[in-house]
Amino acid sequence: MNTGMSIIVRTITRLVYALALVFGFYVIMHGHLTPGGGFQGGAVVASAFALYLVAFGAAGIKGHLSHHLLQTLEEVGALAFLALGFVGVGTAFFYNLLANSGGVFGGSVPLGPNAGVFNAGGTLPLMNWAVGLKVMTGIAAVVIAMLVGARKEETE
Amino acid sequence: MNIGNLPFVVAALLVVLGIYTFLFKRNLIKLVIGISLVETGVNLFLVTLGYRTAGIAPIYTFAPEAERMVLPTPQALTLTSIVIGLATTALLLSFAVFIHRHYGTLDVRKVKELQG
Amino acid sequence: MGGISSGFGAWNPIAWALLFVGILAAGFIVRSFGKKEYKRGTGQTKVFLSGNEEPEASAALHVRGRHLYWGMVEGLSGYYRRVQALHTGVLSDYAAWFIGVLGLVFVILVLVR
Amino acid sequence: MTALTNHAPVLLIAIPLLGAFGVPLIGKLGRGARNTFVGLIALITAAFAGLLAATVFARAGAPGLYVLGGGGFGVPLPSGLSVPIRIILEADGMSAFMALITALITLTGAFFSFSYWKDRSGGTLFYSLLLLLTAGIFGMELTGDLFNFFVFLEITSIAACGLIGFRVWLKNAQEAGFKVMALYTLSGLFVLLAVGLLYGQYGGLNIAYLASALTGSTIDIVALGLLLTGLALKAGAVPLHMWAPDAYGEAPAPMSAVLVANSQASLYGLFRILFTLFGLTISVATLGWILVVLALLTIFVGVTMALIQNDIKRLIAYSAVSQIGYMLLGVGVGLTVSVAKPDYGFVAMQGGIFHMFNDAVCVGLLFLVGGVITRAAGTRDLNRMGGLAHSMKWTSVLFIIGAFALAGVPPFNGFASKFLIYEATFRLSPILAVVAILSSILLLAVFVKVFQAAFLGPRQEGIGGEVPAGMMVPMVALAFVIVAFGLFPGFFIDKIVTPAANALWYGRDAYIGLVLGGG
Repeated sequence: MNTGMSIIVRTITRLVYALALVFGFYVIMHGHLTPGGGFQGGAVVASAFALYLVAFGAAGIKGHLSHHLLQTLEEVGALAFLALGFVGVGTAFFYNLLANSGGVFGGSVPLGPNAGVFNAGGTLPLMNWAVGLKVMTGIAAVVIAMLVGARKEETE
Repeated sequence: MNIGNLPFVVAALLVVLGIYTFLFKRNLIKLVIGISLVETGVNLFLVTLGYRTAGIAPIYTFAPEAERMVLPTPQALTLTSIVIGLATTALLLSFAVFIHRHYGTLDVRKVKELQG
Repeated sequence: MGGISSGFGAWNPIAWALLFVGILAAGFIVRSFGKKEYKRGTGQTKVFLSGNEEPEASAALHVRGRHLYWGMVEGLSGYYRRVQALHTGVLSDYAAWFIGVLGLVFVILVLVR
Repeated sequence: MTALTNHAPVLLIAIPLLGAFGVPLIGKLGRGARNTFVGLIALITAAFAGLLAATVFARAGAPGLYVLGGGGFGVPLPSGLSVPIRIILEADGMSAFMALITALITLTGAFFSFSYWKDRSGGTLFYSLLLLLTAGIFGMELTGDLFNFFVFLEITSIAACGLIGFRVWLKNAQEAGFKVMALYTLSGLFVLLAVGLLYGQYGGLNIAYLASALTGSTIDIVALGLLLTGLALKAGAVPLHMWAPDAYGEAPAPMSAVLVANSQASLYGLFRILFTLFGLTISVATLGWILVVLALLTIFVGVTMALIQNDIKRLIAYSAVSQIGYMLLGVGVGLTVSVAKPDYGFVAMQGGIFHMFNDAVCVGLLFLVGGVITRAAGTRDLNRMGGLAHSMKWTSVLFIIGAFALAGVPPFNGFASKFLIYEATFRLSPILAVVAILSSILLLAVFVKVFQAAFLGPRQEGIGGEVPAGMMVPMVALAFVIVAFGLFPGFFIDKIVTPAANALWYGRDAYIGLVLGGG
């Protein structure tokens, strides 16, 4: 069983892994304020997973993440996104119920250039989170499936 | 020639190169690369459509007043197109893996049991 | 009820069905005037294959798919040879058709406007 | 009730999507729960399609609008101009007509699959892909936005190819999957290029807005050519049809039927672009003749290639290709004369559009019967079949109904639509009608071959009995629709086909006016 790559790669991965995760989650959470959003952030997080996989091999990640769990989380993300669409169905599908309501993410934004209000955007940040969950787990599942498939090919 | 038109030329070049790869290369993986090239060309074309000379990124955070911004819509289109491209490329490559497993070859001229 | 007209001709399926049933009934009436001498298990029910012997295995009696329209396909063999040759099964050829048709459509559209 | 009716367009897309993502979760509870869930989703979707069709046809096919996110969709600029940038769905008679077809075919496909896939594991992802494909097809038919049309086009491509290559243990299915996906992607990218060209000129993606702004410049013509060819490939018009026999032939039997609905959605997109987006800003006679030539090639090559096939599914696939030609012929003749708008042009449109429905139902039934035959005989090779009618009497009757209807034998529904096409095309040019009629006769000959080879002949060893009720009921339902539409064509043409044809033929101004106001 291939246990991964050289010590240099593994050390760098240990250093970068947490940074990549934090950056990915930052991109997801600030999706409604800065460039990026659910998909991009999810892809960054998934690339951290992929880096970990490449550095430590499939054995390293076993036990931390199961394919089943990833798939379930992916479906949950997708369903959450759709559910947020259905929430507004009283007015229209995807109607932004929370925007400017004063509650969670309901802050109002001043006109003109400003620093960006985190507590605004209504359902948009929630949708970013849902998409981010789906994308990070989905891509991670694809990467794991391909790695496992490739390893099988080698041993055959 | 206007320097602003250069990206369009590059986009057209990428599309043509992609079509050339798709038509004249024999390896299935190279065919997928050809499709990716066409896709890159189209994406570049879309992004270039929204470009404004000396424009800034379309973010309202600390945006200076009365400054030209590049159009955000083509960027959204491009992003969507990239996501779709990711899915199609992944699907095509996994088909290629299975074709290699079944046929033992990736030559497009030998993978032709379905004919007539 | 239910009929359609194209401004050139008309089609009424209900009338057609009534006519069909009528002709069917007439057929049955004519048939009932026929002789009633048919008996099972006699020489009347023997298979007649132009005087040839009947094959032992019953499966050999079946006319298979490839035997049907043999003559017609043979007669059109010039056409079929060419058209079948186009369906090579090679992906690049299919894509070449796509690009070719695209070019042709461009030429026609730009020339004829 | 009105609330549900208002939301029907978006729910038609959202509910199958909900199903597609929910199936893997529900599937963990077991097969029974999963099948109930999928059946329920398919039924609800079909009910909403019916609801949408009822509302649209009640107002004689006039378009209706749905704005995602609610509110007005125009953004007034300082200059007073209002540019529609919101994501909208727009359903007129043609969209509702296509939604009916899709709902009927996916419903029967899903219910047929429950019984067909009983002895296979891993069906969960299969249903997920089926529902995703359904959502994509509905999206293509209902969207009022050119870019979203592309997105849904790609969703259907991915889901369809997932279904074609679903059985990874089958060698040929993988080959078909790769070829079809590659060609779909290539054509989809050209569609995207065309969308970009239009956006670059007019700064909008909304079909109605673009239609009002089009000037017919050379770039428009190039975009039109890209759209025409890209969508013609996905519809399967000769000579771009080479993927179609592979796709229909290698997909699981119930999915072949749904793939035909997918091709028809591309055809719908083509008609929408030609009639609503471009309308009379381009030379319609030229375009109409391009369509007519494509149609004649499709009809003739499709049916003659079907005649020499020995694989039953490829044979049905080629006959499905030839039927696409009849729709193109009817609508192409309509487009050719759409400047002068004579009566027979409208009749041709009616025939072509009515034939879409008839083709979906008949080809659907034939593919289902083909799957049953394949299962019973244990082979797809017509040369090794025979004597199935001994043990499968009802199936053979259903096959006769489907085959006669598709070949245009009275009194089935295929005759009604082909009758209109023949009569109207004869007025334009008698040669067109002659080729169309001749090909119909050849198509009947094709099915006589299948009937003789598969059903007649002495009883063969190892053939099971009649198919279980789970597969029989969807087939009988389709056969019932065929007979009903065959016996009362006038009623259905008045109620659903004429509004659909009206929407394409006269409805351009109403379609634009609904979004931009005035008109």
